[in-house]
Amino acid sequence: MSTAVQASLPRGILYQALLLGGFTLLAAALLAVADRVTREPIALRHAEDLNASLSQVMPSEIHDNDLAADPLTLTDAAGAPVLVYRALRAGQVTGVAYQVIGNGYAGEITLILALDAQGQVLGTRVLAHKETPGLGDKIEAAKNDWILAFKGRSLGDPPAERWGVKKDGGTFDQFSGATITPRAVVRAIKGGLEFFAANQTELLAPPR
Amino acid sequence: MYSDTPIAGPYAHERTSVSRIMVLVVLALLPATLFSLWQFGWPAIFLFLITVGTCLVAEAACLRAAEKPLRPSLLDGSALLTGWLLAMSLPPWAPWWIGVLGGLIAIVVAKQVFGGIGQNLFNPAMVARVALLISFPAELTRYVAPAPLFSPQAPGFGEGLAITFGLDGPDMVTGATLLGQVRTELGQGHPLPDILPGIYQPWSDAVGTLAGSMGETSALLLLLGGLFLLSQRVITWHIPVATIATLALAATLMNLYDPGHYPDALYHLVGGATLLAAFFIATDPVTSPISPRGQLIFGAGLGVLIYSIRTWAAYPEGVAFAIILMNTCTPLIDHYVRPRVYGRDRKGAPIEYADDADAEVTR
Amino acid sequence: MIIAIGSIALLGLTLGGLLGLASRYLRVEGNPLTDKVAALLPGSQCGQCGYPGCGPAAEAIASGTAAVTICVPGGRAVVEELASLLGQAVNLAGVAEQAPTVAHINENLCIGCCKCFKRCPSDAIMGANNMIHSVFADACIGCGKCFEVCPTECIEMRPVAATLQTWFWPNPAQLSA
Amino acid sequence: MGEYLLLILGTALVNNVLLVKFLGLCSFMGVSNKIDSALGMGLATTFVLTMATLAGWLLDHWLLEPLQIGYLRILTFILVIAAVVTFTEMVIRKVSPALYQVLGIYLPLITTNCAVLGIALLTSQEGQGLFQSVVYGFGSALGFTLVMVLFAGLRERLALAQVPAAFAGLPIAFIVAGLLSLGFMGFAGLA
Amino acid sequence: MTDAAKPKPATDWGRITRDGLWGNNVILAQALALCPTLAVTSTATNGLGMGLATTAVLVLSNLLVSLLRGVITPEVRIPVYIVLIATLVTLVDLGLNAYAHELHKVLGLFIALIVVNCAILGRAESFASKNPAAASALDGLAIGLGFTLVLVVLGGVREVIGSGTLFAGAAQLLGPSFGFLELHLIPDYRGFLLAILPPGGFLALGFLLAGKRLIDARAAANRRRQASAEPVLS
Amino acid sequence: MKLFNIRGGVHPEDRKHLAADQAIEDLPLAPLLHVPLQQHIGNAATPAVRRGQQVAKGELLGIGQGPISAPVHAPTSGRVMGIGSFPAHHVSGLSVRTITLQPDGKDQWLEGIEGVPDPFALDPDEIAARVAAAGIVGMGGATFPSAVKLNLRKKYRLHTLVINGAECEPYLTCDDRLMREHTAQVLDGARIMAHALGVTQIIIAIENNKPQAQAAMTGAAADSPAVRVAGLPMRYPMGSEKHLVQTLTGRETPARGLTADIGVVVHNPATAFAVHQALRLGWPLVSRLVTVSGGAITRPRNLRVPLGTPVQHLIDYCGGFREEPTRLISGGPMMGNPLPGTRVPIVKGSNGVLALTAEEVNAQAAAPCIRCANCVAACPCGLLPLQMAAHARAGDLDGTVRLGLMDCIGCGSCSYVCPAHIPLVQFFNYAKGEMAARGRAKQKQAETKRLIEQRTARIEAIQQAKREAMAARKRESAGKPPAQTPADRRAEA
Ligand SMILES: Cc1cc2nc3c(=O)[nH]c(=O)nc-3n(C[C@H](O)[C@H](O)[C@H](O)COP(=O)(O)O)c2cc1C
Ligand SMILES: Cc1cc2nc3c(=O)[nH]c(=O)nc-3n(C[C@H](O)[C@H](O)[C@H](O)COP(=O)(O)O)c2cc1C
Ligand SMILES: Cc1cc2nc3c(=O)[nH]c(=O)nc-3n(C[C@H](O)[C@H](O)[C@H](O)COP(=O)(O)O)c2cc1C
Ligand SMILES: Cc1cc2nc3c(=O)[nH]c(=O)nc-3n(C[C@H](O)[C@H](O)[C@H](O)CO)c2cc1C
Ligand code: SF4
Ligand code: SF4
Ligand code: SF4
Ligand code: SF4
Ligand code: FES
Repeated sequence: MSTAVQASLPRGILYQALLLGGFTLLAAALLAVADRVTREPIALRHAEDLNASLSQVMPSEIHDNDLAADPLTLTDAAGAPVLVYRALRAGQVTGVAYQVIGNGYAGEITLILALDAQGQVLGTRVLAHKETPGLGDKIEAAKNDWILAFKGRSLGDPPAERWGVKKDGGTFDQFSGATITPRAVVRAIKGGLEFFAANQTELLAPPR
Repeated sequence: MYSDTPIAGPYAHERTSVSRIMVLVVLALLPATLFSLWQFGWPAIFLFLITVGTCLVAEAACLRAAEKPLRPSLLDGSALLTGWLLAMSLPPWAPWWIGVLGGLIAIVVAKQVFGGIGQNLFNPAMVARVALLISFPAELTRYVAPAPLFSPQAPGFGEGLAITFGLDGPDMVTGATLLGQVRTELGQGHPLPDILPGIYQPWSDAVGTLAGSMGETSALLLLLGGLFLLSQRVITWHIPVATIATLALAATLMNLYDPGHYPDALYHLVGGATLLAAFFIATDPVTSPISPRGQLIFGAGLGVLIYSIRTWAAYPEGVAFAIILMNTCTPLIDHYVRPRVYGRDRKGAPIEYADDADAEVTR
Repeated sequence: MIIAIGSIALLGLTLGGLLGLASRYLRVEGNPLTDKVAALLPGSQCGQCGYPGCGPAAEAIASGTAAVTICVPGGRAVVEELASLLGQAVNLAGVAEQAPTVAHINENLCIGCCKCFKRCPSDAIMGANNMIHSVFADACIGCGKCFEVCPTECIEMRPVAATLQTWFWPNPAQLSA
Repeated sequence: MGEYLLLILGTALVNNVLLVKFLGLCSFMGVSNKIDSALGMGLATTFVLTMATLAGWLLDHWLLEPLQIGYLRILTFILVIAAVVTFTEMVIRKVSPALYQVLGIYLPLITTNCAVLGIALLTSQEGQGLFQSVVYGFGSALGFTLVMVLFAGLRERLALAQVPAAFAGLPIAFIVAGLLSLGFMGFAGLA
Repeated sequence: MTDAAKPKPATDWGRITRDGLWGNNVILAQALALCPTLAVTSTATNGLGMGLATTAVLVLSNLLVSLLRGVITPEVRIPVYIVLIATLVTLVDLGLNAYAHELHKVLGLFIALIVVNCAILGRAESFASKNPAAASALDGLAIGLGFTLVLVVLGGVREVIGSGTLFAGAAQLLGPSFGFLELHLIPDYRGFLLAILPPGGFLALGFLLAGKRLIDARAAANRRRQASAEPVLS
Repeated sequence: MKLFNIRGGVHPEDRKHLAADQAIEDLPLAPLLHVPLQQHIGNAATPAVRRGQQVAKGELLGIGQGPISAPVHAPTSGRVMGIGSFPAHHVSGLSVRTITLQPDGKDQWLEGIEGVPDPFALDPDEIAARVAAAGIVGMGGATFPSAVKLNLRKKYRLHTLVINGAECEPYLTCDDRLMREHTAQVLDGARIMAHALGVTQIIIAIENNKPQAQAAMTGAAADSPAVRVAGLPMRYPMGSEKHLVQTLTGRETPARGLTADIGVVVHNPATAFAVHQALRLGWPLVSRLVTVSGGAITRPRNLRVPLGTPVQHLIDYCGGFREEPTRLISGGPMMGNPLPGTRVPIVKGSNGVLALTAEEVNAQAAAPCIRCANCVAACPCGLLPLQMAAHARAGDLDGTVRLGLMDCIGCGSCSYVCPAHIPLVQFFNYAKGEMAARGRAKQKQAETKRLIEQRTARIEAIQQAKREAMAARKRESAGKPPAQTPADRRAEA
């Protein structure tokens, strides 16, 4: 009597296992195919994303290369890696772009900063932030022109002690009721400029 | 006299009612309110009237929609008090629509959808305040320095109208509250000793001559009102004492640990809405625990949360959030913390006396 | 790629096997709830719930196919107990609290046919052939079965009258409503 | 140590799974009528979620990445979660029938609780270390339990309140959840 | 599957559709699939995208489960269903990532979570495993559209209150032909942020549910009135 | 004497001045007396007389049934007019079996009634038996047969008898007057009870608003060290025996227990007085003191009332109503109950008849609970009245019980302080009644189940017998041998 149960037991389990295994096999195979098909478009989309944000800060006139291609990896003062995208024209570096991070009111503010070979700001945009909507989010280009004011600035313009918001005796506007966010952005950009100054040679060295 | 449906006793009753309690709370708030209205002038008076008025109208409308009788609920004074406390927690020169929206949120979303007085789980005034704060941070963090009514720098009646109703009024000299300013400066890495002297004297803050919402100004008058409520036995000491003691303790400990970054206890007590919360808001009976021990836990939790949010979170003042968060805990506290039932031990088992061998004879 | 697919399939195979094993070892025999539910039901087998008796009703309730509110004679109390046993929240507003009734036989009309006697599930009716029958009120569960069969319609279902011992204060919530 | 404490604080309070990340809401609404069942559900989820983040990390680093088959992540994760849940059930039943009484009925529900898969996927997305992942999962689960229990308390009181008919039951529960989440916004920036 | 469990001939198309869209709506009536509902509805467009993606998965999973119902044993049915659904979802995920990238970015994690969207497994269990393929597919479609409907309404409400627009970004997400959907209702609107923040999601859904209650109650009252009026008419 | 604190309680206006200075008066006989057969907790008495029978004062009218019951006696001499249903002294307005007596005006005691010269020489059992025969029940309101309490010594080790002269209910002054005017008799009754209980220590506990009673008792007890008089602080419900004992001893009575669990038995002064009369004079309980008071009564009085006297008769004697009362109450305003009318008779447990004005009652429409927790602070039993009421309102009686419904003494402190005027006590009364009804239903269900099973078994047995008979008949007609038993079969194999 008990043997009957034991006899049916392994068979049942084997069937379950094969059933689930079979389905997983089919599923995995199907997905592998789908992955093959979509891998390329997805990679393309990601590249487009990157290009889109880079092209916002990097004027198209100054380069003839694919900005996203062949980025350079450096380390900043704190030892963290920095991915640098380079604009090339005729093999010469005409501009660089990299991310800088500021410490805003509610968390990190991630910006992309593009400089020309002289260290002048070509453009900067906020990629991600957690600032208060309605207060700190005026740093987004879509909401306010404030961020455009950095264009053309460099480490010496304004002079270092005026690289701050007006409230701290600096050059740049703050928003009424929200000083922390602009202050953080100004600081981050200033930091980015200093990074450029410190690593100028590597940055501008033409790629091999 | 001999009704068919018998009504059980007792057939005597203390001379008390819900509206009497609410009136006492209003009385206790009156000195601080009048003082603040005087401090902030016409715009504050307009905002106050708008907020309270909206609350009353919203209450009436909801009662009408729910087909409930208007008079008992409208006259019990709870909507008045909600509007009053909401107005006291807003920047005094906020535009009119802040008051209207706040009143609607407080009465409709936080009170009437729950079924009206006594049924709500969260403090309506604080829900409205928090909802406004996260929706309109700019309007809710714009404060003005006091300019007593009829003083030269105070806006006149017409100017007041313009400020509240957003006509082309004079440019406001806006500033942040004490807590806001200190948080900003600390965030900049300035140590406290550099910050405080210019902007803070315990005495002026206690009297109430700093920028802030109406309920943040005069700590002394609020304390007076709170003591009045205690004396009238409208509230018990447990929540205010526990709140104040915990906040003071936390502040003192952190201040001892690093005086450069953490202000002392007095700063936390007179600054911000601590006293308003401790005596008038945390004690809202509907949303606080019912047992004395539960109330102590509630107050202590409130103190810890107020301190933590003020010190480490993104907002300079944490009273409203802390109140809502502790309101959340109230049912749990009431569930787990109950008075000991007569004749039972804390676990609910009947008491047994160890020495009762002699009291109970062999069975 | 083959390796990838293969390893995932293997994962599925293994898990499938294990799940099969698990389900084999963890099979629940019968529904232990049924007995608990049956214990709570009145047991009068009256069929007012639409099931042939309390046993099938208990099975249906335990397996979730019947609502906890089906048993009419059980009233609110049974509904509440069932709900708490099954961890359900029920809206008791829908469960009308039936006033309990007991059967009463009009002695002038009774012809002693014994039909009610045979139907009564709780032996609450006393009598013999061609004798006037009477109801032992303490044992009558008010199921109304005798009421249905009496050829002379001499049985009346009377609400149980309150006495000083059974009277209690009305629910104030219902008074105000 | 302090870093992990902050991580727990951050996942439990600041970025609460239920109130901020919006994961696991169906069990949140479904099993929060009673404080005791909410607590049971919370504890069971805590266990499974912690195990799932662990298993997810291992799968990610030992199987998916070496073989470069990230696109099979969802498939493998969900399989493993289903298995973890079933085995948890089996083990608890064998080892401690008493605990099974408490947690048993909630375990099957967890398979379809998207907090488990969601958190496992999130940690794998953030590329944290093993221990960090597990702490992340544990902290999230703690936040889940906390909010479940608080919400159950509120709902127990709601059950006694005289809520208007149009709002009684689920609608008011959602409104309460909204206000609860409003309160939790106060934790923003804490960690 | 034994004979006893043969599907009931419940292919009442109208009823399936009505139930899925309104009467037995996943969100409003069953309170399932809540996570995506709240997480992605800060705009109507997002809601629409999520709803359509889920609908696709629902229809396919219902169809497949129904077709396979003879093969699958009860012991492993849940894992098998999950594998099925996971596969479909991954396909949708890959597809969106490749061909509707913007939408993919917004919906993010929640595409993956369609797997555990309780509604899908729920329909597989309670409907597809007992009914023929066509009915199952229709059920999936009805349920999915009901879900989409609520998502769009909820997203719309939150969007209008929160930022004063409707279907913002529709062109970007769904293709230029959807541009006509975009509306800027209130030009100088300040934005009532609460509505698009997490608490606003819960609150809006709460009020939406209450709204459904009121509509149902009114419909029931109407029906009663008609029923009582009929004898007089006839 | 050192006193201990109790939790909660309230301070209602005592309004004792209305009747406190009115000396006890004998109420003249009413034209008809209605003596209910149930005036106590327990089984009703059964009639011992017939219609038309002439009875003497003190003659047995009804015989107590079982251990928890009490007999009733004729309050005066006269003729039994009938035995039937008559409105009971009870809120419900229901009727109860009542003996109607027409006094002959002679008020003649039954021949041969006489007391015991030295009760202290009697066996405790004998004292209890006499108390039982005299129909004495607790006069403090509970109307529990006193003899049962006197027998507690058999199960508990007792050390103290407390005479509960708290009289913490507003308006009521009859215990006060009794202790002032019949000091010696009350003390004697207490000593007899102490003897019966086998305890030496007697504490006479009197609230501080009755200084004359305290003084009288102290004077009378001066010579006996075993008797002490305790002055209680004024706080309602000081008279609740569990709280009284806690005040005196610092010990709480265990839940669901008796004060006897901690060695104390509590009796009312009127009970002591009745015991004195029963033992010294042989008189059964046929009259009691009733305070007639309240703002709507023209002349508040303390009356000695023959049991069975209609309430209307008392009111008329006190000059009728000064104004139409809002409430007509039996007992005190806190724990008393409304009377269904003025026809109902005075019974053993009636210590007061109050006609209260609207101003005194201060009733208002109930508003929603604002959770002010006044009720929690007022509850002397540590309960959460608002929660219990909310559960009862929501129909969750089990929740109410879990919160301690059965530990509620129904004192009304919670309702008294509730600013929302919620009828909390009524919720609890309803819930307690409903729980009791459910208990009865359950009992009945169990009983029915048993009956049904019996019936099923019986029917099965009958059918079995029929089948066997049928089989037997078949066999006989077929002429086959009887069926084999299994044993036979085995033997064959
Ligand atoms: C709810 C809330 C949100 C805030 N959000 C921001 C923000 O996003 N950016 C910011 O700089 N300050 C923010 N603040 C900080 C205050 O506005 C602070 O007072 C201000 O930054 C100080 O600047 P001020 O010197 O211009 O007043 C916020 C404050 C509150 C209460
Ligand atoms: C503002 C205030 C603070 C008090 N603080 C305390 C205290 O910390 N501890 C204390 O035992 N009593 C304190 N009291 C005295 C209380 O009123 C008293 O202890 C209370 O009445 C005891 O009653 P309870 O046991 O019901 O709480 C305080 C009173 C007031 C008005
Ligand atoms: C709230 C409450 C108040 C009471 N007040 C008195 C009282 O004032 N005097 C009294 O004799 N009994 C009072 N009782 C009844 C006593 O608890 C107890 O039953 C009685 O003293 C026992 O004596 P007896 O059996 O002689 O009546 C009260 C009971 C309760 C529950
Ligand atoms: C001591 C006390 C404090 C109160 N505090 C508040 C409050 O902070 N906010 C509020 O809306 N209502 C308050 N109320 C009024 C009332 O309780 C409130 O409207 C209810 O929450 C509505 O159900 C208070 C009432 C009292 C007696
Ligand atoms: S209605 Fe109740 S008592 Fe009657 S058969 Fe059904 S379950 Fe049994
Ligand atoms: S069925 Fe009717 S007539 Fe027949 S015995 Fe019963 S009561 Fe009498
Ligand atoms: S006293 Fe009345 S209003 Fe106050 S908590 Fe108790 S029941 Fe509620
Ligand atoms: S009636 Fe009951 S609940 Fe109310 S105070 Fe008295 S003991 Fe407490
Ligand atoms: S969708 Fe149901 S739990 Fe997340």
